[in-house]
Amino acid sequence: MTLPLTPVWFVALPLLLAFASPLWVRLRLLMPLLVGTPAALLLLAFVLLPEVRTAPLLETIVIAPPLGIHLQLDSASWILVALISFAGLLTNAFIWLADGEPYLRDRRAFVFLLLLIAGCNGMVLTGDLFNLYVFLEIAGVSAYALSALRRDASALEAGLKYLIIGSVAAVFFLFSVVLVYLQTGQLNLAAIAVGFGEIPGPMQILIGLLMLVGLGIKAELFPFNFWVPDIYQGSHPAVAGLYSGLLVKVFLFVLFHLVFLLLADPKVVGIWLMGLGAATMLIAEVVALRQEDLRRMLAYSSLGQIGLITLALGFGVEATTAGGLFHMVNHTLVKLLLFLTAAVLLRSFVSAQLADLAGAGRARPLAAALFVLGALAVMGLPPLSGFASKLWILKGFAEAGVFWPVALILLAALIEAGYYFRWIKVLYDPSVQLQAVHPVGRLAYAPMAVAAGLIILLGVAPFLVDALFSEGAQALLDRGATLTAVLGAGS
Amino acid sequence: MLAFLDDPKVLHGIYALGALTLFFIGLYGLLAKRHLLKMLISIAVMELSVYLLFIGLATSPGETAPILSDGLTAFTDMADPVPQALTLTAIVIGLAVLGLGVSLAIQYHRLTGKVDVASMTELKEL
Amino acid sequence: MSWMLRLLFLAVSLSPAALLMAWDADLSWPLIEGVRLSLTLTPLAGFFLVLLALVAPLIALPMLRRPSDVPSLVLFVLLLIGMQLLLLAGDFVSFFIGWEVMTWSSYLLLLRSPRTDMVTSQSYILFNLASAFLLLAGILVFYSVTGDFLIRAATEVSRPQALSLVVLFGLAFLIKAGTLPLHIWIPRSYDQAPDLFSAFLSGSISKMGVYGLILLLTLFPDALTGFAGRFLNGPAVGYLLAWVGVITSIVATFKAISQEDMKRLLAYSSIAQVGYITTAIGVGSSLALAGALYLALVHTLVKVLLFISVAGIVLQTGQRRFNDLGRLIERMPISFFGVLIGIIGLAGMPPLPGFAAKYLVFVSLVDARWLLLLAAMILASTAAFIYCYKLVYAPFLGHANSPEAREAREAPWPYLVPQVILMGLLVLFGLFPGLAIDVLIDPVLVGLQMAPIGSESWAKLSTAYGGYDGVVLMLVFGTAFALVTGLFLLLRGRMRRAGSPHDLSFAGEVPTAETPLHYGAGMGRELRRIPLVGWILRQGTQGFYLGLAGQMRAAAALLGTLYVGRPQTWILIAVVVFALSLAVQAMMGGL
Amino acid sequence: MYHKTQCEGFQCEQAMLEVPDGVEAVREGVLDRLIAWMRQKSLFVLAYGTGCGAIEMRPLMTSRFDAERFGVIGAATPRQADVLIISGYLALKTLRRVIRSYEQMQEPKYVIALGSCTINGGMYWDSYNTVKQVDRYIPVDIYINGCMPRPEALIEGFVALQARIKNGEKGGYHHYRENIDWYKANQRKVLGDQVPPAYTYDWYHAGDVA
Amino acid sequence: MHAVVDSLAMIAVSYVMGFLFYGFYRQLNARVQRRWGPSIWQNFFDNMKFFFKSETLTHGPMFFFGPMIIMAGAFTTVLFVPFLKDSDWLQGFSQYGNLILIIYLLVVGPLGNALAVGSSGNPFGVMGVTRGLTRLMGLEVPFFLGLALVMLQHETTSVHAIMAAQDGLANWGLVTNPIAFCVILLPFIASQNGSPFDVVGAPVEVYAGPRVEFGGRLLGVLMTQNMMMSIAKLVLVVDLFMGGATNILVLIGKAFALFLLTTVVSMVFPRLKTEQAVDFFWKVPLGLGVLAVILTVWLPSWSA
Repeated sequence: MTLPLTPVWFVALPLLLAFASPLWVRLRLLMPLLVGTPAALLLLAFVLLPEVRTAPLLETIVIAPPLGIHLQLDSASWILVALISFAGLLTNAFIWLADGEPYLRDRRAFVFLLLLIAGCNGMVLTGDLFNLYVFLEIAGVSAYALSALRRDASALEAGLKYLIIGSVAAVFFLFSVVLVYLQTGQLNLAAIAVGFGEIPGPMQILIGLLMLVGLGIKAELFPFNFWVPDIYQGSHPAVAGLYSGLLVKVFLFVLFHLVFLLLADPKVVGIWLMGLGAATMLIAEVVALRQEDLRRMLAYSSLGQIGLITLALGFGVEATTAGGLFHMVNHTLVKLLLFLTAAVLLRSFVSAQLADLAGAGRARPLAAALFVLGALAVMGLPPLSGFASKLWILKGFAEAGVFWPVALILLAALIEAGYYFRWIKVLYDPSVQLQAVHPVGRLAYAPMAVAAGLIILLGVAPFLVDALFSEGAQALLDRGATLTAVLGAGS
Repeated sequence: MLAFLDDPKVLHGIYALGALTLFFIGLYGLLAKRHLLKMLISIAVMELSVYLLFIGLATSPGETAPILSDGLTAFTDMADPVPQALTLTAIVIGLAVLGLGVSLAIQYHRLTGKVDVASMTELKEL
Repeated sequence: MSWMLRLLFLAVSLSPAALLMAWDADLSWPLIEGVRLSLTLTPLAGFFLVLLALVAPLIALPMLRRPSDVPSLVLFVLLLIGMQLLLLAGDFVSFFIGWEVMTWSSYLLLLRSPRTDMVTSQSYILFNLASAFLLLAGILVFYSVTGDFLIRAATEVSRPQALSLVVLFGLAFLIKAGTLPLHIWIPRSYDQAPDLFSAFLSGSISKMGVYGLILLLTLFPDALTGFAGRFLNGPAVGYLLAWVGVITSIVATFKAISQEDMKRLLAYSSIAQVGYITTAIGVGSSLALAGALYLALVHTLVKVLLFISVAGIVLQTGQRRFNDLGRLIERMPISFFGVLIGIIGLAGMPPLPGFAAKYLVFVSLVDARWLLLLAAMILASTAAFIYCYKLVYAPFLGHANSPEAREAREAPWPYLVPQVILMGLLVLFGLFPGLAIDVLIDPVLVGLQMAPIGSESWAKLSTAYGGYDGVVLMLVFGTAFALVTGLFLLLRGRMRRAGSPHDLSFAGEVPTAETPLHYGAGMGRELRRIPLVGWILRQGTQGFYLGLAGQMRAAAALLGTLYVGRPQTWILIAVVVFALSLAVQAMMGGL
Repeated sequence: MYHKTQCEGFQCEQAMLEVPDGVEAVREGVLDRLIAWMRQKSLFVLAYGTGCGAIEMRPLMTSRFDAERFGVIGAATPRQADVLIISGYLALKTLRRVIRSYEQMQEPKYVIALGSCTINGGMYWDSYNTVKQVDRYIPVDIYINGCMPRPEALIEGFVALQARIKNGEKGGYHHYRENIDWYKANQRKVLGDQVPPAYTYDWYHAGDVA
Repeated sequence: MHAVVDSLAMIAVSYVMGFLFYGFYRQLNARVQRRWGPSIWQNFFDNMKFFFKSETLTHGPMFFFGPMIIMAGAFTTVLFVPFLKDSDWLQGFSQYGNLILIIYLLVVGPLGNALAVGSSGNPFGVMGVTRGLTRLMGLEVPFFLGLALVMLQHETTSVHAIMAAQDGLANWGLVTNPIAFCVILLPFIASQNGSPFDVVGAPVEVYAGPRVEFGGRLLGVLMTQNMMMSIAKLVLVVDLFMGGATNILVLIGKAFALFLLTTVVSMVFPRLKTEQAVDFFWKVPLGLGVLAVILTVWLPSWSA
């Protein structure tokens, strides 16, 4: 039996494996499969890559026309899918190899992690608005549950808060889906895109704002992102790394995918999104200056980077979009690295407070060194990967002759340096002799080392992958091509 | 007397009004109540209002249920089946979320003895 | 660490020299779409590469002394790579990459010192990153004007563009060079950095700001004259820059005089020296640029020499404050000569090359008719004698003030070899002031399309305003010295060595070990009584920057309150924002 | 503290104190004579105002007496001085400083003792804390007696000193060096452990004060 | 050979001029104070007396070499100042030097000596050095500004060229650039250790001073260099402002006239504290210098 290699596996495989989890427990395959699934998906992504680069892959699982699940794998969504698989792989490998908290290694965690991957893949791939909602909720539910896995007061609090705010977001998003369907009678994104222009203006605005609130809460944009630090602080750092590295990226992608697809002229919305992005970035970076908890600090830093990506994507020029996509990848790598470092430090010293980590650099030299590497990369310092993408974004702005985002990005980077270097300094505080409380296995560093290696590799040789991002940006921006591909040349 | 209700516009108006009222009731509950379960219920109410709106506005008076049985073989004069299918799905999802939420709330209550969202202060800035 | 690795490290430290000798091609390396890194060696960069090639192995050698700090060595290698990239850059992206690698690796090296505190490290990295980001902003403006990243003269820029470019680049390089009022990160970090790394910071890294400033002149050949025309016989914008430089020198010099710590003194002296260089760059003529380059050369040699000597002292005594040292001349004679030669070079005394450099700058100032500037520069460079004297007196002369100073031993040989080499180089350049002109500086000037200074022979420094002959000067001085000493020894009579350091004419009193005889840290304190100096010493910019940091933290606290509310608050804000934007849209769209 | 000894004043050890004058010239040659001549033309004075004689020394430099025409001029520190003037009674506390200053002067050096107090204690002859005979502690080349001697007398003393220098006579400093043990013993007798360290005479190791 | 003889002659001339001028100064001073004063040779005797002290104390090698450096500096300075114009003699090595070099050479020696002072370990000596350096910081600014005006006037730093441009009384710097002369006059007096500004050396009265530990032959060396250095500075100012001299008598005459001027000025003023002196230099002579710059540089440039 040969299985056709189609995009549907990105959703189907994790779902299937997740639901068959009792079997894996019995077969003692839980951990290998936890790592193996994203690895297989990553492999699949690379197998599909040549095909995707020639033309977007479309797949429709017909239930009954017009009902059906449309999956669309183009160059842009390929980046996200590969990223999701890779991030899942790293986090899961860390969970396996670090041999740490048992609650992350049992069946529930397995199910939720795979569901999260499936949901994210689904969101990215789907060409159907309602399916988008469904996958959004799948990813959401698994995320709420992952937050609360530890089942102590803070984890439950994080889970509950996340659930409340996430549900509100989902309601708003569902509202907009309903309105879209009522207005156009279509759920296929391409079909909606064709009809969207005919919706009356006020309704367009209403739909747009509902979507913005719904996805904005999920994608952590400024006036809707106040929940983020609490959740990141309450969750296990590895899980928080998944949120920051994976979930938010997917929502951002969805947001911009919708913007670029539905609107004939994305510039109208783009300027507002850029404003939101700039506000997100600056406010988060400023607030991060005072954070004393490593996880909260990383949460704010994550917000700042999200703002930057929003700023870049909102501009809607190929260079900034490609840079933005590239930055998504880089930020995912970096945040995974940083959150996994945080996990190691948290386990070693039982606390993630600044005061308790003073001098950790000598007790855990490798973790601290990786933290430094991650910090340098997140600030976009060459020769690490953050620089290449930031340069790309900035270059895009410079080409267009728009300089206020450049100034804001650089200012934000400076503020960011203000707190990251404060942490680095404290980690290497020479006056404190810190002893690690719990041991951390050497293998735990393997996924971090992979991330670090990629950060360096992508920083030194970004030309290896830059074509991918250019193509991705073109795919994302080229509304006509997508419509043609989905609906056929006639429409 | 109620014939004016057969006018789709009026009916849709009433549906929309009702759904929105429900939505705002839910929103009010969400914003004003501090009990965790009440908040979850409010969210459920909000979701419900959206379902209601969807079903209500997608159906016009005179349409039958979109069920292919009893000799009906064509989709004529049937309500649009898609919203109903979607709503069913959404209800399932909503239920799942609600269930998760309630279970978390119960666990939280068992662990800390608190049900007040305002007293959830484990996570905060220093 | 095995000897293999040590050897490897030394080999890496020699890489700038190897690069200088072996470089003959242009390298190119794609980065991302539309950005190619290209490496090439211009004469100007070559000059600074020579400085780096001189300094790097000399600092690497003592760094290898056991027990060596492996992370430091790795970071030093990274730093060297970054600086070489910066110097070889043919385009702005590689320039920036080099700049940033230099910044963060030097920051991490700074952290290797146990003395670095939070304020120091933060001010170091924030100022340097601010410089880097200003540079990046400038690069992007440049890119938007010219359409690529190549470093070349920008000809078709409009005035506002050129102005913004010059301001952005200029600020970036002035921060790195540490001119007033952007200098505040320098004294702290030079003071608290690892002792050997301080030498590199002052000797090489600060020169990168100078390199940038000179590069700026090549980017905009009319940068100095283009905006406000000429003032007297020089560019008007340059006049402002020159005043900035000279005021930097004056203030830093007086601050240096009032320091109580060797490394802080040297740090302020670095600021002052770079201030001279800035002044010379402001003049912008061929003579002045030659002077600036010459000053950069001398300052590099001198500061590395001084910092290594000081590092040796700190290593052997564990003391760095003037009050805790003294009378090391008998204990550490070679270090003493290191510092002595160093301060002679620093003070710009003939016959060492510091004089040649200052001579060129003075002459260029006369040539530009900027006499007030000349007077101000003379003030700074004469006041510098006081701290130079303090630097040699307080550790080496006077009285030993701590048990460590009393029992110190000469610094180990890895510290002495670089000192001896540097002393030799300084004397060589002093003997042959034309050597540096002919070999190092004229190629740069030619590369910048300026008139070369030229020299009839290596021994002579000659300008249109006259010159001098280093060999004759040194010969006359040496002969006179030998003659005087010989004649003196011919005289009859007994030379008697004082029986004790306390055998002093002390108004009939008998000083003992308890008597405060060492006039170390207090030296120069009475300068405060001079109204102008007192006023200068009372000023400071630290308050401003601390205030800025405080305001940032207050803003962080204020905005942070948004993120600590209840879920209801978040939802309420979201709903209100939603409603408001709907309302705004409604009003704007006439819904 | 002052230790009273059996033998006090100029009764005892007379031989030690007597400097044979005029017979022992240091070296005789043209150069030596030239040097001696120039030496006597230039006398830098360290004026130690120990007592009331200080008042009489000051007018020496004024227009009225104008010692500068003899080449006599003040010196700031003992290192530069040729002549030490002890102007009046010498308390024990001052003696210590005087010895110290004297030892710091560079040879050839001369001492002029001013006033009766330096010769025999003068009006302080029975004071518990003054030195009666200065020349027991440091060698005196010229005594100028009187209580107090006028500046004219001081000039007279200078001229006499110049004459001795010109003749190439051995100065008191030779005597001090040759009899350092005796001087140091005397100093120790009155000063006890307050004797200033003899840095200048580093070859002198007698006793425990070196 | 010529160079050697010439150099020795220059050193001799400056030494003889030095002690004679200062002998004269002491006499004149005495006469002003209605005394007879010493003979004109008195400085020579003093100097020789010190040279023939039979004992000299040192505080280590550096203490010994300090006076040697300052003496070598004085010799070098003298040799780099051209004494005569249009002559083969008394030129030394002046064609290898320039005005700025000479000004710096004037400082080399004292700094070398400062090392010896520091090495003596006497805090009073070091205080004196600091005072000297402080005064130098004060006086150098207007002094150099005045000389810069001269350099600018002749567009060269070569003393030879400046001298050559001043043939005839009408072309003397004193006549063509009087304001520059006024600017340098007071700093020049200070650099000669003249009276209102002489607290540094404080020959007799103040214990603290750079020479507190020097005695014997080393002090003799210091005296000698001081006299020679003074002559070098006098000759330099003569070269710059009074057209130089064509023969030795003219040189002595002009230098003597200048010396008389500075002596007369310095004789009637009481002493200033160092800080007061510095403040004074930065107000009066420097203010005058700024005025001179405005008048002679800025105004012509703007009116042109």
